Amino acid sequence: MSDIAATDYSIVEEEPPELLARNLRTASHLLASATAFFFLAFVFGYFYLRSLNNAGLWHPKSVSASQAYGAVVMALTVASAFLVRLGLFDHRRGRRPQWRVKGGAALAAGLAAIVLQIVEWTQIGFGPADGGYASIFYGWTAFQVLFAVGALFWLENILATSLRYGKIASGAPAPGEASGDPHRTAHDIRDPLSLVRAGLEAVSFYWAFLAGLAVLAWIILYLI
Amino acid sequence: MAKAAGVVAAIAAAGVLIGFYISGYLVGNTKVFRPTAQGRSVHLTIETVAAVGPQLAPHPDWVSYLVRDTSGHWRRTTIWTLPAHALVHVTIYNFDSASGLRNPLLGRPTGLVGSELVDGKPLTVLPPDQPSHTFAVPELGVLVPIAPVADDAKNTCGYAPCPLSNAHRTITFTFRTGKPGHYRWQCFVPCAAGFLYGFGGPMQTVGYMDGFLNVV
Amino acid sequence: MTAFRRLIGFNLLTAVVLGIGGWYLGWFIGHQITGKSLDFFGEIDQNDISIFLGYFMGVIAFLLGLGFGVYPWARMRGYPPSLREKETAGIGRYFTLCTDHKVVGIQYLWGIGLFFFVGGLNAMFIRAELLSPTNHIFPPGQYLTLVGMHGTMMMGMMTSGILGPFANYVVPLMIGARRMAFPRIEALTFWLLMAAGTILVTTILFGGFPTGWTGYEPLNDQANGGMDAYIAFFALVGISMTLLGLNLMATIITMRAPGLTWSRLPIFCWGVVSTAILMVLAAPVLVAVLSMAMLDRTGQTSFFIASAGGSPYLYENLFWIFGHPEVYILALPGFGIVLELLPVFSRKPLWGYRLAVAGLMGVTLLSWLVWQHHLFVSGINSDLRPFYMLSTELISIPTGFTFLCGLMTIWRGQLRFTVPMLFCLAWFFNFLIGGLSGVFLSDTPSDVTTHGSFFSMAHFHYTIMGGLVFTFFAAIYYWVPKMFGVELNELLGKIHFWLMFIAFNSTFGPLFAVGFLGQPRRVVSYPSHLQFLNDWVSVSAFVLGFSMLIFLANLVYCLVFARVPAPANPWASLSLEFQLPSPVPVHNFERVPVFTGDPYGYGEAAPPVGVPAPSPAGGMS
Amino acid sequence: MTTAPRDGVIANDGHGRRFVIAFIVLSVIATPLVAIFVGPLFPPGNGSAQAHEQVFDNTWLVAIMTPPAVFVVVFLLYALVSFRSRSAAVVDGPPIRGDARIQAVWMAATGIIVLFLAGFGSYELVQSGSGGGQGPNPAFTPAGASKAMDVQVIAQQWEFTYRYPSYGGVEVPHLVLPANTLIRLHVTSLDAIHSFWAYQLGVKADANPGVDNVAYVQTKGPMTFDIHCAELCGLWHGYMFDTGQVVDASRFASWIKQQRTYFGPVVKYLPKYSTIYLPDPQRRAG
Repeated sequence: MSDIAATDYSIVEEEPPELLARNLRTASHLLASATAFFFLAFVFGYFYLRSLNNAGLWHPKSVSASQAYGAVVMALTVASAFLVRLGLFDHRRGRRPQWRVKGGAALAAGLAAIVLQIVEWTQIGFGPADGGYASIFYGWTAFQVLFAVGALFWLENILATSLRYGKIASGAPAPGEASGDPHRTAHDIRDPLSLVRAGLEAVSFYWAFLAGLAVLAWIILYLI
Repeated sequence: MAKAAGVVAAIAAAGVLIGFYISGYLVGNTKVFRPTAQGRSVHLTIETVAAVGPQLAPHPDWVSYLVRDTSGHWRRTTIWTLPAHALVHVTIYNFDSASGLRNPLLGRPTGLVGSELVDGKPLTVLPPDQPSHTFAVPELGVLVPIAPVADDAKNTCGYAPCPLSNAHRTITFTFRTGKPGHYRWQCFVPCAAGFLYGFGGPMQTVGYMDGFLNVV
Repeated sequence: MTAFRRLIGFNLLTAVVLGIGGWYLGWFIGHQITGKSLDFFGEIDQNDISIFLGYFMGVIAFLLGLGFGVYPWARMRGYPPSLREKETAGIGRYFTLCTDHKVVGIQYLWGIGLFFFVGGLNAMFIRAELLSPTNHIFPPGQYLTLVGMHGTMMMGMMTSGILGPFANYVVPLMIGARRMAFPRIEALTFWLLMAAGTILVTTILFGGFPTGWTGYEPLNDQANGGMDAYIAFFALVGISMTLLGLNLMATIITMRAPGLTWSRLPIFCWGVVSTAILMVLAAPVLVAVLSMAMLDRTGQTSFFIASAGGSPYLYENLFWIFGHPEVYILALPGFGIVLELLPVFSRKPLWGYRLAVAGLMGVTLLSWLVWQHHLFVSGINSDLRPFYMLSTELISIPTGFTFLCGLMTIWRGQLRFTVPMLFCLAWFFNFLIGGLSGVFLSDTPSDVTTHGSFFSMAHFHYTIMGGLVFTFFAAIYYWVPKMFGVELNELLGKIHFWLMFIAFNSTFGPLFAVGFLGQPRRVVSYPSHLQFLNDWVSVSAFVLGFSMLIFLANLVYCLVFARVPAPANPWASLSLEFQLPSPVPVHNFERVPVFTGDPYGYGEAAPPVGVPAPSPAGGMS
Repeated sequence: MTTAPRDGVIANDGHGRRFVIAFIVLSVIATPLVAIFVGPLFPPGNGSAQAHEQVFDNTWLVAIMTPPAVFVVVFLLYALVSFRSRSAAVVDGPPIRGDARIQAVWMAATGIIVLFLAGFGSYELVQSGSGGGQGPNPAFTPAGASKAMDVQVIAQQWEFTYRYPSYGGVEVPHLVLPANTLIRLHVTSLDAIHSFWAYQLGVKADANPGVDNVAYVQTKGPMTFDIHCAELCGLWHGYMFDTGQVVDASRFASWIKQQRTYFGPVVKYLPKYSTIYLPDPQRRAG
């Protein structure tokens, strides 16, 4: 196959600036759908194994999850999602320093939830081998943590961009700063701040969705 | 010309890769063992060991059957060629302790000519907590539970091959091979420790606890 | 010096080296976590944690070696992203992270093709073994591994068989976009798939796996270390599928050119949308259920062990909640291809566009409601069987829409029997047989006999091979001249088609009879009175395999030796991708096209298709 | 839906009429032929009431599916011959974009066929359960099910064994059933998933660990039947087959007596008869 020589980029129109926001919004919705179906398997497993109660080992008496840890982990996740949402409102109103504070607090709350979840596993008094409920409990919380790590990484990216360009009113980095190639400047995002808003909208939706799942996990694993 | 050479090289490389790939699937075969027959009568001497050892297999901790070849060496092969309609006199030296049956029915010897002898005494049924293995050829109706070495026995065998000076039980029996065919034999005792239901690893790999009788 | 620099940069070579290193690191760490001293796996020389850690760290290292770490690292430090990477770097861009959707499409074509042939090779071995009613070539455990490898490789890899190469390549061209919505994720889906395929091949090093492509528990838990390769493979494929579907959906939703309304969208794009919906929603269920299986094998959980509070039914249910949408993930792109190509070669507009879309969407919806028809004799929910029987048979209504639209499109057309057209027409015949035989499986009383027999195996080969692989080849013959700018030989193509079509029917037709006569699936030994039929099938299968060699010969001959340049629009198609020069310029469109109609205006006075105002972009060589 | 001209308006040259006539004539000829000559060839024969029902069911299915198959094949053949392009240059066909009437007829026809198939299959299923495994609480039982004889099928890697709870719970390695009796098979497993397939009896029921999967079968006269495992269960799946027998009542009585004598010594070791057994999983635990 013959190689294509470099196209003259200057003749290529620029993409409409709102395209990235639309892409990210669509992607966050689709990602939330995929995540929902992922955890649906655990919800299904919970009720299915509970209804079968094979060998009487669905939920032996000795197995009980810590109410305190569960509630705190759930509350921290919800608080984190709420802070991100508040930060988004700040960003929409142009209060960028306030958003950065709230974003940082949300990141801290989310990390605290993850750490507490890990502490809970070590303190809980039963292991994954102790029947159906224990299996679901460990599987579900483990993947909850994994997804939370991913969402927090995304949040951190946006926060980092926001901090890096915090001092300027409209961010215009030096040409080629992102790609490290001054000849491909046409493909840098010219205005990183527009990126922050688009990413923030998306991550706020997704993180709120994960917080909703955390509430669901709390209800199913701890309450009923 | 360079193009043609490139294509030929690519075909050769693909051939080598495919050959390598096929060989990956063929390595599981063990060599066929053919005991010497006297007319319509064959003697087989087998031992069952708790751990096959690093000399004989890539999985030293797996349980296994071994067969004694004509020169008196223990070999790890479970594919045996036997004459049709012949009497097979089998001696099994068991060096393994009890694993226990999941289905107690399989403690009743069936399909034999005469009865199963454990250390010379006839056996009617082996209680389900006792068998360490069974020798079973379902298509011929042959089922032989194998009595265990006591847990507190001294001088137990570590890695195979196990000499007869180690603690062992001797099981002897005779069965008839029937018409020519390709019969599988296996162990029914969940003896593959560490696998779910005791039935993974050596229980699901030909060359350890499973094999074929090629009746010709 | 520059050549050396190129070798040590982010490319496939670095990735493979790092991947192997990562594998050993994971293997080592796994043994540190669960060494024999911990008595965790004390009695067996098999350490599943090591194998899984090896695979996952190997994949991560492999991706880092390809350059996937650069972007997250930059974003972590707050740098804004560059939209694209390595679009114009010569031949090397095919061996690294490249974000040009056309390069990814071609990468997919070769990558998927490679594993398709590995899967096909397994089928040849299976049929060689079944030449005789007793076991004679492969030991029974290795035979089961071959069966599982064939099924898993085909199901896992060919899921992206059309969406990977062709949707990635042509969807942006069809909808007038310059790129995919998420170019890096697009590249990620491809390289994940390649890592996954390699992992599956390594199963043989750990004793293979005995479960077939379904991986039923508790056999799954019982199996040798090779099972871990299956789980890692399918989980990675699931992640790749989710991301591929997500990316394609986002692209079609957000990046359509002005004027390209939903009712003007080419029908192939509708096929992609319907498939992508299923991919985004079904594949995560697969990843979840395999994660549970992995936890059962490594983490002591008991999701699927009845004696310990779990249930094998949980696996069966979750697997088929994914598994039935999965078979439509395989079939729907084929529907899209057939409906897309028939108007071109019948010289008529697509008949009943809305009905065709309704058919695709109807299948998408109904495919969620049928999974228990795989479990009609498993002993669950016997009172729900009439419902699942009904929902399964209801799927034939939207499938019938596709048939009607296809058939009515060729009615009164000016049919040109080109190679892609022949493959599309064969689809009607194959899918007809596949669909009608499916009725026997959906009807519970009849399913009692046919379930788990060679009948069901013949049925899904008619739908998947007849439905997907035939359209896969239709797409290859149709779009390769556009993708490579080189014509394929028509005579060799026709020989390939006829040999493949006849051998295919001669292979799988008799298997219906074999199943009806009582041969269960996945057996290494069968009753001797079935030997004649099995031998017939085996010989036909070898001819089928040979027809693939003719295809390969055609490909090599045309792409390496003949290199006849293809015209920009060899089929006189009105579709947008054929209005562009071959090969397509890097950024596809100099100006964003504006649509005024759909691309099916054959025979209409003023073709209502929105051809962009393209002067073929300058600077092309 | 569409405003394009209808098929007939373009050219009323009789293609449509010729095809419809060919389709109707061929369907009318082929359907009874298929039902009469192909139907009885269908498995699994006449070994039991359930097998007989399945043959009846299969015959109906293939008869119903004949007209759609004829439709597509005749349509394709007709179109490929009549509408092939005869010119070397690319010529466009008529721009027909749809026809609401044809669509409506098609939807109605496929809908009726599908609903009939589902209704027919449900009717056949509800009557007797059709020999399939129905789990611990069968929804569809044949008449007289309360008096059925219980036989337990125990699957294990890699052999089926059978227990007769009404004969002292004796367990035997081969299956023998009395003739002209309604049998309730309780299929269960001790390890992986298997599937008990008694081919000539028209019975298939998955054997799951910890599950009592019930299938009914009404035996007819004396016969032998093949038993296969129909669910991949590991290494010897392909060798997990056996032959069973249906014998008349007196022979069955003497056979079971003989078995109770032979397996007498082992009966005391068997666990108490239960519809399920939950063996120790022997996990790879520390």
